[in-house]
Order: sequence, then C-alpha cells, then structure tokens
Amino acid sequence: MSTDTVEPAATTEMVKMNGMQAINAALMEAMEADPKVLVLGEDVADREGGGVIGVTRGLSTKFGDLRVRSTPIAEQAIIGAAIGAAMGGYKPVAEIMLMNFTTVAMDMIVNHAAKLRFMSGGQSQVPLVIRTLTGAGNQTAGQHADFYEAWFCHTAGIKVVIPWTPADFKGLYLSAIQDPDPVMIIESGKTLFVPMDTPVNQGPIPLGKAQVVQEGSDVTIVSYGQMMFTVMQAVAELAEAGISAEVINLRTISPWDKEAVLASAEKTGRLLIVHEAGKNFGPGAEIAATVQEALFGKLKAPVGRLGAPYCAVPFAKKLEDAYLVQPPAVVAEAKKLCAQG
Amino acid sequence: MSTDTVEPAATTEMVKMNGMQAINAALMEAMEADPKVLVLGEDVADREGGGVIGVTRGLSTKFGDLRVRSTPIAEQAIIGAAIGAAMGGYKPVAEIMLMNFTTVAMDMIVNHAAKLRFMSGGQSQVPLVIRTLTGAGNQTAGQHADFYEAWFCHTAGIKVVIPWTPADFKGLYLSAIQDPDPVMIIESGKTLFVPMDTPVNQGPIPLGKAQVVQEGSDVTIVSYGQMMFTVMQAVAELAEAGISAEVINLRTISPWDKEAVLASAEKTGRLLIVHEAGKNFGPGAEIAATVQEALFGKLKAPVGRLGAPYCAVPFAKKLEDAYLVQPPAVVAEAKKLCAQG
Amino acid sequence: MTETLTNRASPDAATQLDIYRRMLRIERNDEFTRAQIRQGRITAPYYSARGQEAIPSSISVLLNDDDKICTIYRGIHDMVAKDMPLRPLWAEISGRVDGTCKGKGGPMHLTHPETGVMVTTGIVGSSMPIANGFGWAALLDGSKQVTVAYFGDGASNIGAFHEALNLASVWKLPVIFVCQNNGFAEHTRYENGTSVDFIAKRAIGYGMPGYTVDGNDPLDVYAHAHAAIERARAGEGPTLLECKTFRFMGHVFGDADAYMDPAEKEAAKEFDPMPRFRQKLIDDGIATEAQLEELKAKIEAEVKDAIEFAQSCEYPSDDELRRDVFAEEIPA
Amino acid sequence: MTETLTNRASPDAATQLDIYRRMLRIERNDEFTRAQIRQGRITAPYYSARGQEAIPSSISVLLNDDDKICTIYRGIHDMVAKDMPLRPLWAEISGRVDGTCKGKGGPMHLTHPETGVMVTTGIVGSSMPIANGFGWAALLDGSKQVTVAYFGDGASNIGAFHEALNLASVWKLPVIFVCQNNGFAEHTRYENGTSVDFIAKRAIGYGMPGYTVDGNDPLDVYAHAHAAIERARAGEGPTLLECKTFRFMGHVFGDADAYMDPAEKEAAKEFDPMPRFRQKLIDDGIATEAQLEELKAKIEAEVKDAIEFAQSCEYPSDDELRRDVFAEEIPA
Ligand SMILES: Cc1ncc(C[n+]2csc(CCOP(=O)(O)OP(=O)(O)O)c2C)c(N)n1
Ligand SMILES: Cc1ncc(C[n+]2csc(CCOP(=O)(O)OP(=O)(O)O)c2C)c(N)n1
Ligand SMILES: [Mg+2]
Ligand SMILES: [Mg+2]
Repeated sequence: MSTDTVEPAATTEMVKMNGMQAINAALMEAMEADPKVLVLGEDVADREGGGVIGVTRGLSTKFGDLRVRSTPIAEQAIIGAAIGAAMGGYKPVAEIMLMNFTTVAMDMIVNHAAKLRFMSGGQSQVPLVIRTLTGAGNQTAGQHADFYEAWFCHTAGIKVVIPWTPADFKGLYLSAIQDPDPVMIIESGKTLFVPMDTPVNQGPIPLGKAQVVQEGSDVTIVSYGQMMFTVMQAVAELAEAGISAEVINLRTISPWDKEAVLASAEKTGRLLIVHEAGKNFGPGAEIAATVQEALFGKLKAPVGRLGAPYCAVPFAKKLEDAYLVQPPAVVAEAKKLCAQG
Repeated sequence: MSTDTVEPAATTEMVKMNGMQAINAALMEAMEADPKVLVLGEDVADREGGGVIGVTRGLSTKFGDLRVRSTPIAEQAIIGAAIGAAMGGYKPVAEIMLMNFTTVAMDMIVNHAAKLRFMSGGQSQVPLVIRTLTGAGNQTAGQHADFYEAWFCHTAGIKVVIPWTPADFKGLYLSAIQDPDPVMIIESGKTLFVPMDTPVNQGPIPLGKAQVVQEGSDVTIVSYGQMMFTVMQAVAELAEAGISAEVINLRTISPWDKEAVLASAEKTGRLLIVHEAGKNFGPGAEIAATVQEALFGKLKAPVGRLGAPYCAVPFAKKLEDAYLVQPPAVVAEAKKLCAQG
Repeated sequence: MTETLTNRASPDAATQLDIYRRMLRIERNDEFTRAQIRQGRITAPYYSARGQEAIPSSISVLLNDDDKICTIYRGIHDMVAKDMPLRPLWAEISGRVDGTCKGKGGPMHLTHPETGVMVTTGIVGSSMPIANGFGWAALLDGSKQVTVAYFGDGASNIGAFHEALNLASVWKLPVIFVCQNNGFAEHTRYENGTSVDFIAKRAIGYGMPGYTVDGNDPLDVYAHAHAAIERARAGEGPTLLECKTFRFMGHVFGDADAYMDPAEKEAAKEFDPMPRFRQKLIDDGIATEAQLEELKAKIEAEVKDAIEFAQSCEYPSDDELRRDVFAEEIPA
Repeated sequence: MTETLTNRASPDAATQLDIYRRMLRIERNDEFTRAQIRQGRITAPYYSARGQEAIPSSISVLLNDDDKICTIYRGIHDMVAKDMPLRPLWAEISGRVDGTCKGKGGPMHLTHPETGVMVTTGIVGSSMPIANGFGWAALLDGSKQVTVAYFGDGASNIGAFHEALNLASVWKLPVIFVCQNNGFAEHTRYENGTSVDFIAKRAIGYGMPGYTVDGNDPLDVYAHAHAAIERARAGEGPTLLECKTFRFMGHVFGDADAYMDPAEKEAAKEFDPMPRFRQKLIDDGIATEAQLEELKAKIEAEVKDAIEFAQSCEYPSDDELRRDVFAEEIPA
C-alpha cells in the first residue's frame, strides 16, 4: 500500500505485527541497547500484566522491577518522577494510560518537562518520552477518547508524534527514546491493533519528517494516526473517480515537516488536512495558516480541513460514527477542492 | 481613540478607571443583583486582602464569607467546588491566580466543566466563570506569563474571553456571569492597570461579538488583550505612513466573531492577527485558516500572523522585550501585507 | 487500625429489608447487564460492581431524594442504590435518545438529578472536588442536604482526593467521602500503590473522622454512614469512610484477572455480601425465603421491562452533536 | 503533636559554625538583594526568606555536593545554603548571559547542577514529584545520594504533595520532604487553608516518619534532618519534616503585610534564628564576637563581588530565544 519516499526500509524482510507488538519490540530493543532506558506507568510491570492492554509485557521480567515500575494512580507523580530521572541521566518512557488523563499532569508536562532546558539556560535536559493512547471508536465517550495534540504542539519544548503503521511505531519510538528532549507519542486507537507488514529490523525513523505514502497530482491529503486508515479508504474511492491524491502521513505533528507538505501542496495545488482532533483551533489550523501564506496565489483551492465537530465525544455508536470523520466526508471534501482552480 | 461600531455606550457619562476597578465594579453589581453569584479563589476574601492585587476587595465584607471564599492552594478543589456549586444552582466566579496554574486544574476545566452539559444530555449546566491573569512584561519568567487561550478555544463547551479596556471588563464580566455556560476570562497584563475612560453605567457587552475599534481601508488588524495597546501604537504609526488600518478588538476568542472579521477582511482585502500567545499552533491559526477558506481569491495578501516565538517566556528584560510582539513588528508586517495586491 | 465508632446506629427490620432490596436490585441489574453485553445486545465498556452492593445500599437508605451523589465509572450500583429508575438507565447504556443523557453520556457518565445522581466521572479522583461544590451549595441554601462522593482505593492516591478532603474539612462541608476499597486499582494490588495500611488513616491529615468499615456488612456500613450523615447534617463537616470489599468481576468486562491469585477470589466469596445478608434476614426472621424470591421476581421484571423499553427507543439524531454543547444550539 | 525523635544527633562545634556561616551568607545575600531592588538596580520578583535561614543551613551541612535539592520561588536561601556560588546567581537575577541560566530563568528558576541545585519551580507543590525522580535515579545508580524537596506550608494542600509523598513511600525513595512552615501562604494564614494542626501528621497517611521541628533552632533541624538523611541513605525511604518558622518580609518584595497583625510579627522576632544562634555560638564558646564579625565581612565581600561581577556581564543576545528550547537550535 505504501511507497515510502522518505527513507528506505531498513530491510526487505517483512513480518506481520500490530502497533502494540511494534512498541513492545521497540522498548525491548531500546532497553537492551541502553541501560538508561526506563519504563513507568500504571500497571506497566508484569506483576500487573504488563500494561492494561499488554503493551509493556515482558519488560519488567527481563529488565527488572527497578527499571520497569508500576505506579500508583498519580499522573503528576508519574511525570514528575520521569522528569527527575531524565535530569538524573536516564531516559524514561512514562505512560499516561489515556490522553484525557494528561489533564491531571499538565503542570508537569507543560511548566516543567517542556521548559526546564530553556529556563535553565541549557543546564538541564529532559530526555523523556510520554506515551499515551486515545481515539474514538469504542464508545468510551466523553472522557476517554480526546485528541489534544494541538495543546502540546502549541507548547514550546516538547515534540509530538502520532504514528500510523507498526513500522512507524517501531521507528519513531526508537528515535523518540534517544531524542535529547521530551517527546509525546500519541497512540491512536486502532493503530495499535491492526496487523501490517513491517520490516523485521525496522530501525529508527527520524522525528520531524513526514512520509509520502502515495504520490498523486490532483490534491494533497495530510493526515496521521488512525485517520490514515480513513484517508486510505477515501483515496481508493477517489482513484476510482479519477482523482489522483498524494497522501502524506505526517508522523510528527510538532515540529511538522513544512518542507514536505509545502512541496506537495505546491505540486498538486490543493491541500486537505484530516485529523481526529476537533477542527476548531485544531492542529490543521496551523498547517492551513502556514500553507496559505507560503503558497499565496499558487493554490487552486483554499486549504481544506476536516476534524471532529465542536462537542465532546458522544457515547452512542450512531453519534460516535457521526462524530468521526468518515471516508465519504474525505471524498466529498477532496472532490470539492478538485472542482476548483 | 475608539469608535465602537458594535454596541452603543450605555451612557455618555464617563469616568476614569482601570481594569481592576472595572472587574470589581462588575462583581459588586452582579453580586448585588443576583444572590446566586459567588466568588472563590486564593486570597479573594477581605481577611486576605481581597485578592493578591486587590481585585475582589470589599466583596466578602459586603456579601459575607460564605459567598466570597478564600481557598487553600488547590486549583482542582477550587474549580471542582465551583462546578458543583454551579450545578447546584449558583453562579460562581472562580479565580485561578495565574494562567499557568490552570495546568493543575485542567481535568476539572476540560473533562468536567466544559463537558458536563453535553455528557448529561442537557440535564446539567455549569454556569461558571473562571478568572485568570497572565501576560509577559514583568519579568516573571517561564511559569507565570503564558497565554494558553488556544487550549481552551480548542476545548468544546467553554467560552474564552480576553478583555482590553475597562469597559470591556465591566461589560464582558456582566455577560459572562449571567451566561448559562462556563466562560474563562483571561485578564491580560497591563489591561488591569491602565486607566481609561469608561461609561459610568457600562452594561453587559455580548459575548461572541467583536468591536470595530477603528475603521480603515487598507488592512484589518485583529487583536485582543494587552496586545491591543501594541496594535494601537502601531496603527498610529501606520496612519502617519499613509496606511489606513481597520482595528478589531476581538473580545471573545471562542466562539469568535467570524462575521465581523470576515466582513472587515473582505473590505480591506488584507488581514493581520496579533496576539501574545505563541504563534505556533496559536489562536491566530484558526482565524487565518478560516479566513483563507472563506475569502479564497478575494484577498490581496496572505493572512498574516504575529505571536510569541516558540520558547518559554524568558526572564531577562532584554529577552522579554524580544519575546513580545512590539509595535515595529506590527508596522512592518502590516506594511508587508499592504505592499501586496 | 483506625478510629472506632462509639454510638452505633442499627437499622430496624424494615430498613434492613430496604437495604437488601437495593442490594438485590444492584445485583440483578448487574447480572442482566453482563448477560446483555455477552450476547452482544449492548456495546459499552462496563465496570461491574458485583461484590460491592452493600456499600451504597446501606448508605442510600439514609439519604433523601434530594441528597446527592457523585460517583465514578464503576458506579451503576451507587445509582441503583439511590433508586434511579432503570428505564432511562438502560436506554442510556443502550445509546438511545430516551436515555437519561440522550445516549450522549453512556455508562461512564450517567446522571439523573431527580434522584440526586449528579455526576459520574471516568477520571479517577474527580468525583470528590465536585461533591464539595454541592456541599457548598447546601450551606448557602441553608438546607440539610448531604452529598456522598464515591471513589475507589486507587483514587485515594491521586491529587484530587487530597485537595478535596482538605477543602471540605476547612470549609466544614456536608460531604461524605466513601472509598470503596476493593483491594485493586485496575491490575494493581492495594499495597503496591498505596503507602498506608488503612486509607481511613489519611483522615488524620485532614482533621476529620475516618473509619475503616466492613463494606460487605450492611450493618457496619449503616452504622458508620449514619454517624457521618448526622455529622454532616449537623454542620460539623465531612467524614472519610473506607469500606473494604471485593470486586468479583475484575476491573472491566472481559478482564481475565490474570494478575490475581485465583485462591484470593475464592476466599473472598465467603464474604460475598449477597448470600450472607440474605441468609441473615432469613435467620433473623426479617424476611422469609418466599418473600425474598418474590422480591427477586419483582426486581427482575423491572430490569426486563427496562431492557425492553430501551430496545424500543430511538437512536439519537446526529443533530444531537450540536445540542447541549452550550445552552444555545450550535448552528449547523 | 507529632512523632518524637529518639536518637538525636548533635552537630559538633565546627558543624555549628558551618551552619551559622551558611545562615549568615543567606541573610547577608538577602539584605543586599532587597537593597539592590529597592535602589532599582535589579528588577525581578523577589520572595525573601528572611527568617527561614536555619532550615536549609542545618540540612545542607549534612549534604554532599552531589546530593540534590529541588526548591521553589522562595528558594534562594536553599541554594545559598547548598553553597551555590554567588556570581552566577547574581548574574542570573540581573538577567545577564553569564547567569547560571543565561538570564533565561531568573530568580524563580535558578538551577546550578554542580552544587546539586536541580530545579527551582514557581508552581506551588511541583518540587516534590520531580525530587522523586532524582531519588529513583539514585536507586538505579546504586548511589547513596539523597534529594531534598523544599516547599511551603500552603503547598502541603495541593495535589502534587499527596501524589509525591505516596509514591516516594511506596517506592522507598531517598527523598526528604522539607516543609518550611512560615505560617502563611501568600495572604492566607495556615489554619485558614490547612485542615490539620501539624502538617507532619500527614506523614501517617503515607506510612512514613513525620516530625514537626522548630525551624528556627538549627540544632533541632539538624537532629531531625540527620535522622531523615540516614534513613534515606540506608534505603529505608522518605521522611516528612515540617520546620516551623516565620517569614519577616511578607510574601513578595513590596508586600505590606496588611493581612497580618503587626503584633504577630513583633512576637516572632524573639525567635528570629539569626541573632539567637549567633548569641548561642558566642555563649557556648564556639566562636568569638570578633570571629563572627570577620565572617560577616568576608561574606559581604563575596556578595559585593558577585553584584559587581553581575553588573559587568553582558545581556543575553536575542538569539537565546532560539537556543535551549531543544538541544538543537531552532532555525531563525
Ligand atoms: C486520572 C486517571 N488515571 C487513570 C485512569 C485509568 N483507570 C481507570 S479505573 C482505574 C483504577 C481505579 O482503581 P480504584 O480507584 O481502586 O477503583 P475501582 O476501579 O477499583 O473501583 C484506573 C487506573 C483514570 N480513569 N483516570
Ligand atoms: C499551583 C499554584 N497556585 C498558586 C500559586 C500562587 N502562589 C505563589 S506562592 C503562593 C503561596 C505559597 O505558600 P507556601 O506554600 O506556604 O510557601 P511560602 O510562599 O510561604 O514560602 C501561592 C498561592 C502558584 N505559584 N502555584
Ligand atoms: Mg479499587
Ligand atoms: Mg508559607
């Protein structure tokens, strides 16, 4: 499905795995290679089942209970401990079980993790990875499925990554863990569960670089996380309708790959951004605002954005389906753009 | 200085007051008129001096210690108590001393205050006002001066207001207190301290409506809060250079007055947004993204944005000055736009 | 251990029967809920409170309709104990527009103000700070209303617990903090996340009474809840009740309990409040076997009626996404 | 009251003198800082710790350079007690590029890793969760390092305190939680924000030792800090020390103390640790008046040198806004 034009695959030998397995493999590899890598979070150790859905399974057994620590339910304490350990020379991977629970750790993330290097004039560094999971689709309703990546993109000093494929997970985790600065990795709903072909020896994928998944000529579609599945469905339909879409898997939302997006939008003359986060003041706004400025007069249509409506995530399946951007909406919006210019 | 084309002044009798006095007057008036209005926050009662800078002075003496309550340092408890009291039929005005401290109350604000009406299918309402203060300019450095309005604008279910003049404060507070939904009012640095002519009987100013402060023909400048002072200085300089700027004081950032901004931008053909919040993924991005779409092909120049650079607020005065958008930057950007089209 | 109550109130026979009625209504409702999910008839994350029935039942007999509760994702038992009607409850967890929240909230965010079910939160610890606000409102109203904040043992380790209990004590709020200590926070055993042997001891740090209670014994819960509610209504302030119990169905529906020693669950069965209290009522001559069977039949009929009702209801229209965000509908 | 220490360590004469040296360095530095601000020579929000000198001084004599502290906006005394050099400190609060944080952090965010000054936070309560991380790192390193988390009495009411103390206890971290209880949180008196008579009692809720200490008495602070540090180095876990003291200069520079009864401040002067401990050293023959005057002169010279140094330094270039955001400079 994917023609990766950004970096060559590390190997041609492929294996089917899902996102959870890829994260687990990345953590295993990183912890083995570097004794400074740590893992902490609620239920992450094997005594507690290696994570509520098993992503960290096997780590504490292999690397010991001091490097892989289950925590009380106390997200401020989790991120605080990770910050201190990071400043103390370690590379902690801290889990906040769901993204909505970052709300109780915002001080630690925003006022401390993201700022300590700057406020200390470079004396401190906080090489911390925050893992968190979110996404609608399982009727978990208003407090368990929000995408707040826009908040963290707006916060100077922390990088924001949202992988799509298992290869993304493996490669982006490997890079994030070795990055000298805080990185938040948002695991997006079904990206954890869908098995996909993955290079056996997938190595690091650079942060800040987007992946051109498919080249096209009529419209550029930028997306990330589980919305990529939606986009790929839509793109197949668009192809049948004779519309050639270039698809970009953004991977890192902040700092985002302006070069890749601008190059593609300039080429196709049309850009559509699709994300699960709310459209209003959402991450797509920054991309649209940047592109309209950089390519003023060169676009055939205004930059389009699709995102969640302005409301909490609803419970009823019917409403949840209406809440999420679905393939027909992507198709319709892309066609609308292609009808212009 | 201002030609208010949005609503007529409530009276022509004017008095000089500053923002603090205007808020105090609004609270006095609202509490007198409606016994359901409450005030809570750290040090807000007169025993504690009526607020660390005295904004709530006199209220507890007049309305009693049960309606005006100083709290422990516990922002989750403050917003939690305000939510419960609001659902219990009251109209609390909760103070979070500085905007950076909203980070410890994000769960209460985002997962609860903003969502309870929706999640309860309309059974609950949370008529709550959150007051908070922020803004660079006093060398309070990295953890005391951030503008995070973009976070709350991105959060469905809470309105975000940033007043500029004392009249704004009086009028917007009166409206916010009577609004049936949560409203965050961000008090922006020197807007509290600069005395300005204010209608003696300033009544409510509607939320969601912008104010056209000055009409112009070459470029529209949208701003709010203390950045309005910067913009007004720049506009005077632009006038000398023969550039006629239309100035919009946005007042409510979410939901923002699309109609007013689009009408003005369509008229002048050029739009510049100026805010103190970080430019990257900032509030201006949403406005720019919306306008480029609505006015595609009708603008003479791309939508311009000015905001803080991507870093924490620095301490040294010299760096703080470089961090803040200054009048020359506004002038330069406006001229750049006016050189196009 | 923690504080000992001196003046123990005892429920009379009728009250004991009322407690049991509430327990059975919880237990039957839970059974039917799990069955419906198992059969794929409803799709919803479900946190069974099987085993914890005695706690809210013994408290709710002491509450009026206008007394309030703030509860959590594992809270349907608290609502049912508060006599929330089952039809809007089932319609809600079935995602129907006649649900108490029009299908927008679902099982983790059920509310029903008429019976005092004010807030159900999915965020650990967040029931407590909000409960304080209802307590403040009661003081302002000059009413004698009390508010119960339910939460789990794991929640006693999060910041919101601390802030809420401190504020409630300083403000002398009429709030009862009820920790349903089922020994686990998701997969983590009590002692691996909690630094004190009895959560009730934390009350010392807030200058309020704290009691560790046998949460499987309705009489023990009743006695302590009675004292706490009296204290709250008298304007003397909050109380922390730690009710020790067990959750028999794991954390969430589908949880295989792999982190738990099966012997532990076996051992806990001996203290399962349902058969024990039933037997006690019979032994004490408070009810006959036949009467209890009749009660069960009545309750099951109520649950079945609610399920049928729910299935007959419409799904919400997509316009609902624009409603209840604000009081005023968001324009399309 | 709270727990009583049985085995009290006493500082020898040299150590007492070292404690006093640190106290005097704090006191002199504070005096000069306030003078410079008053004269408009530096512009910075300043939270004087005048009155609290004994606490970090009596603790720091027990610490090594590689032991760490995490402190707060009112924390320059903690840094000076830890023997942080004054030149980079003054350059920092003067906003110069040779400041320890290149002028980017200022007085509320000073750090100096070489002397173990790791974090200074402006957010109430936030020193504690981060201190735990250094404690965890020490366990991983297999070192005997300890970390001291300083905070105020008001901070003991915020969620981060609770989460941090619970985690530290469950993980048996080598962290000392030192509450400098000066009786006020901004304008709020202790008892109007705090629900317990002694903050040290909260340690009961975390299964750790908690002591209420006379924070104006270096010997009392020393004895308790000694026990806490020993315990931490022995791998037995954290301790909560509540050190009762007074802040003589109000909350922030410019604060007129209107919320405070002037008689209260007057009464507190009797317990001002500076003259008291000085007199004690003389009375006990540990130092002569002349020696102490000499010490004072030496310290004042050091402070003056630091001030002059700071004034000779350059301001940071605007490019600094693009540096230290990430390890890699942000492109212009
Ligand atoms: C702030 C926050 N962190 C984590 C979670 C995920 N979570 C849901 S329930 C739960 C365990 C709670 O345990 P306890 O308080 O004992 O309640 P119980 O489920 O046993 O009734 C956790 C960690 C959450 N909902 N909120
Ligand atoms: C989370 C948060 N809320 C509020 C404030 C504002 N504030 C700064 S200092 C202070 C008082 C702190 O009192 P205490 O902990 O006793 O320390 P002290 O200042 O007395 O040393 C407050 C409320 C803050 N910095 N952080
Ligand atoms: Mg539990
Ligand atoms: Mg204090």
